[in-house]
Amino acid sequence: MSRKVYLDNAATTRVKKEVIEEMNNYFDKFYGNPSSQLYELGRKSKEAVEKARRTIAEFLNADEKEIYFTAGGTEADNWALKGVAFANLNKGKNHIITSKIEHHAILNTCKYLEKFGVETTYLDVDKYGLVDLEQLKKAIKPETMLISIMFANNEIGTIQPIEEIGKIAKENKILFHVDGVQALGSVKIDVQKQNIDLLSMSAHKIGGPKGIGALYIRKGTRIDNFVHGGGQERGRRAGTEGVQNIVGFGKAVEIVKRDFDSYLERVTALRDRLIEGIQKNIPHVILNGHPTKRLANNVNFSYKYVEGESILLLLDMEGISASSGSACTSGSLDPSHVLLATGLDHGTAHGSIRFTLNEEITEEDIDYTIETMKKIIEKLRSMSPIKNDEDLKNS
Amino acid sequence: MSRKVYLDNAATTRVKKEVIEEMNNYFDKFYGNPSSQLYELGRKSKEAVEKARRTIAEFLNADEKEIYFTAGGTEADNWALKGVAFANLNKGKNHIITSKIEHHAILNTCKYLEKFGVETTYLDVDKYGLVDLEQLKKAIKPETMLISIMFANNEIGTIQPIEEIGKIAKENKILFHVDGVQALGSVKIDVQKQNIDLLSMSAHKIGGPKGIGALYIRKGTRIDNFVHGGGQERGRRAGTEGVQNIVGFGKAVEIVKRDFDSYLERVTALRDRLIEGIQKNIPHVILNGHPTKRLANNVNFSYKYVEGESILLLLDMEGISASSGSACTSGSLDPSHVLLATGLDHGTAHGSIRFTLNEEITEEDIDYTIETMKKIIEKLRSMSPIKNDEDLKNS
Amino acid sequence: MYTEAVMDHFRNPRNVGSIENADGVGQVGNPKCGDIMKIYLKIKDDIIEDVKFETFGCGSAIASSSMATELIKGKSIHEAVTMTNKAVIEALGGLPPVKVHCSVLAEQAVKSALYDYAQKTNKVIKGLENYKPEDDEVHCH
Amino acid sequence: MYTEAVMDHFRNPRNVGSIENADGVGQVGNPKCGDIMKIYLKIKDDIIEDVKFETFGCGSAIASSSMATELIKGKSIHEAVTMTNKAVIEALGGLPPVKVHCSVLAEQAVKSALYDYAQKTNKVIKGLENYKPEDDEVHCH
Ligand SMILES: Cc1ncc(COP(=O)(O)O)c(C=O)c1O
Ligand SMILES: Cc1ncc(COP(=O)(O)O)c(C=O)c1O
Repeated sequence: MSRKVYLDNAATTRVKKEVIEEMNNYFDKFYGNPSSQLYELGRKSKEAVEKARRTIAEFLNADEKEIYFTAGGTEADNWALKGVAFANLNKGKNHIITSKIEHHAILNTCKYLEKFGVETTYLDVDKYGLVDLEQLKKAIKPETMLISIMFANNEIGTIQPIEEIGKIAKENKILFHVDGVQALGSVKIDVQKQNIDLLSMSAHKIGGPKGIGALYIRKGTRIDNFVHGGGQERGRRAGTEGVQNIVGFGKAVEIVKRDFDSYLERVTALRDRLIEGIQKNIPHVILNGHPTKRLANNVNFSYKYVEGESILLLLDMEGISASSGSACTSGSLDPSHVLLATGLDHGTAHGSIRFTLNEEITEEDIDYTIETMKKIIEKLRSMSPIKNDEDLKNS
Repeated sequence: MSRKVYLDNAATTRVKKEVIEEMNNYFDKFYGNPSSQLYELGRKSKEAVEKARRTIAEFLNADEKEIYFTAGGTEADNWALKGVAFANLNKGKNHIITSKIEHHAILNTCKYLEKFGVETTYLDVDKYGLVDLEQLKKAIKPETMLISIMFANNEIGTIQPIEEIGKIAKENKILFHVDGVQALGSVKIDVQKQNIDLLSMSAHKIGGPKGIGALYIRKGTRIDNFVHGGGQERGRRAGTEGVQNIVGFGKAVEIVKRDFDSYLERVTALRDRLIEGIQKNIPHVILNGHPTKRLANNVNFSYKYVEGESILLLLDMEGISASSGSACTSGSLDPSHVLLATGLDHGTAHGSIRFTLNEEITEEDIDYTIETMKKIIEKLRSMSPIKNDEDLKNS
Repeated sequence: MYTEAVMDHFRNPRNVGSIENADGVGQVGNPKCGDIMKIYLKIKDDIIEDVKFETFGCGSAIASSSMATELIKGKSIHEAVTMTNKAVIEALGGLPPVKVHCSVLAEQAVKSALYDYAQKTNKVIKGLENYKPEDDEVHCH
Repeated sequence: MYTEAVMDHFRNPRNVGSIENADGVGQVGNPKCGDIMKIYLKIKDDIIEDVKFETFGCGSAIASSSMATELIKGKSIHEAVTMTNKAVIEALGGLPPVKVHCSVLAEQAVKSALYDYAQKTNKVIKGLENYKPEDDEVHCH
């Protein structure tokens, strides 16, 4: 009962000790405004911001002049889509291609852009959550200005064939935006190799602070500014920089880079232990997402005949934090649009639980989680009026 | 030489000790995502965010449901203007009234909105920086959807007759946005009494962290969302909340509220000591802004025949941080648009220096600043080819 | 987000299970919406001698079912039929707005089971004259 | 943002002041742009025996003036006229891009003073044939 196992690292992560230490200097010591270049305090802030920018640029194989800090992944997604749309609408380009399993930051932005005459094609995914490259090619029109596909999905962890999509975008001279929020730190991102024109990132998914992110914008990309005002970020994103947050973001990326291989190895092994443990110990489960093309830290199952929120509440009582694709946990009427897009029926989708690991998780944590889940699912199934697929269909 | 006097608090402020302490809990202790309501860690974050929201709402005499957190004052300004514009354009409303001395977050947003068919009237100001209510009334058209006037100016500190403007807006059924970034903490803001529909705020101007702000939106205001995505901020501003920053913002407002009267008394006295000291000790100076309707912490003079950047550099060497309206310090070609709008000629505007105080400043700091300025101005004037107004005109 | 009473009834639900040869059985909700409740009644001399429930659903659905069974257990069918979702919410010390539908479902499940009993026994229960068991059409709340 | 050499010349500018009855005086820039430089030359046998400057302007304007006077002091007028803004920048160890115009101004101020000298003395200085003192039209850099 006293064990605490935080398994919702796709929602957000604990800020790492090293990150906090680095940030601590930028509250009441180096607190200058980076725009104030004529005194020491301001220059110190500016230097710190530029150092973080360099770290991130190098990690992506980008130029530092191509990295722009934002308030998070959501703003980066908004900027990419609205910025490209508003810069291209009067050029006779009004079409965006994306997928059905994007984050709401993409989907709701596309929806909003309808009112400005933007049309969006939402690509299907297969049962693993993979987009179909042939469907993508067919969706391209002369009016297409942007393809926006997430690198890895936040719910089911499926990793898309980004390099191939990048090639298709390039061949068709269409800008390519990648929501890299979940991929950063878990997948090798190389904006050159993968032909990415725009890449969204967020610090709080990789041990950095909340409320800071970045957009990579390839030099020469036709894109409007999103936030207008002062000359910060070389005139492209106005607003006094969240220096302490930027410093934390930079440090988090530095750590990710340093520990990349060991992280992947460690977490992948734990992930597979958890997947196998659940499959072995709990009947009637369905693994969501791709068995191998998936994020190193993502485990997502549907547990038939039970509902996700109840599972989460019982997990919380046992010290385990996780998330669910059930509608009950989102306040919306429908379960996860991602799970539905992979072909799950509503009833089953409601019973999905996502565990997302990090490097602090131990084998004991994993085994405890398996044991606890086994008990919880048994308990809830014993209370459920649905005992098998027949019941599900008839009810 | 070893004295450090930070007099650029309008640019940004040192984060207060109490604020840092409050924030410290939200990095690696309560690091949950506020959207994760089904486990303890997430609920703790949510509670912290809502507590900050209540504090801010109470301080403004607003309802907590009317406060929306943003990435800062700039985003709040962008949201107010673009949100209202995009919600009203198709209603035949395309006109905004603002002033010539607004922050670039307002001016550049208005400029951008031109491409969507929005027209803006920029009101003049008098030599003190005050807008003319008669000119405002005359500018109102049937198409006017928004009046946006800053509560207090960031450069010259002039405080506008917001309540009167609010009345005019209300009588004409026009939305009223107030950029309150510099006013927050120095002026009593009451959104009811002053009939403010939208109010922009920023934490880093009042001892809070950088990269967090808020927009007050009166219930029932017709305004589009600006950042689209997840359901945060009751579906109005998407993106994982910068919890630690929000907590810091709330704490900063709490302190401001607690210390309001003593702050005003103390800082106003210091401000006046500095103004008088400069007027008494340095010839050929012009006080910019209104003599009494000005922010408690703002001192802005033009020093004839010298240029601002040189002054700042020499001040920095003596440990004093300040800012200037000179073009040289902004990277732009023209000196401060605010000073020019008050009728200063370019040459004089280049020689302006702004000191902005806070509660940590002492009388000794003030006297040291006066003494130092006296020496610096003498030195630079001795080097200047311009010795009097005749020279200025002839050169 | 939940009151202590909700958490208590969720953690330790009362009257979980089924009743063989129940006198009345009612099931409402559907998996599409994420909530199904099934209520079993044992009735003797118009008194609900025993009641059990099975629920597929979120925490408040389980708690609402549990509370509803507690509220009608031992009561006459005429009393039970007057149990409203408000009574369930009150007994639970409140429900979050988005969860109110769970209490509605609990009320309907009880009514549905009583209706089943009335149908089987050809009894008339005042308050159920106009009751129609949910049609198949799905409308999540 | 500034190199040490810039800061040194800004802090301790060389040759500040004016020369009474100077042989050549040149002033360039204008207050609208925030930079005015005035150069005074004392010339004997085509050699710049003394040079002084007065500058209204930013740190790099003052440093550029100071450096320019150092570069031409003791030189012949024919050497001095070949002094480019690049030479000033180099001697200062570089200038931020937005400040390059200060070095241009320094070059022009020197040329303007030499031109004044040439006009007064009816001399021809190679390299100044096409030089025109700034017209009044304001174009800030
Ligand atoms: C794939 C994806 N895109 C975008 C976002 C939004 O990022 P942020 O929370 O920084 O706004 C998230 C996380 O919430 C995400 O998982
Ligand atoms: C009047 C005014 N408005 C808006 C802003 C922008 O606020 P922020 O720096 O938080 O983006 C500032 C400060 O920079 C300001 O002084």
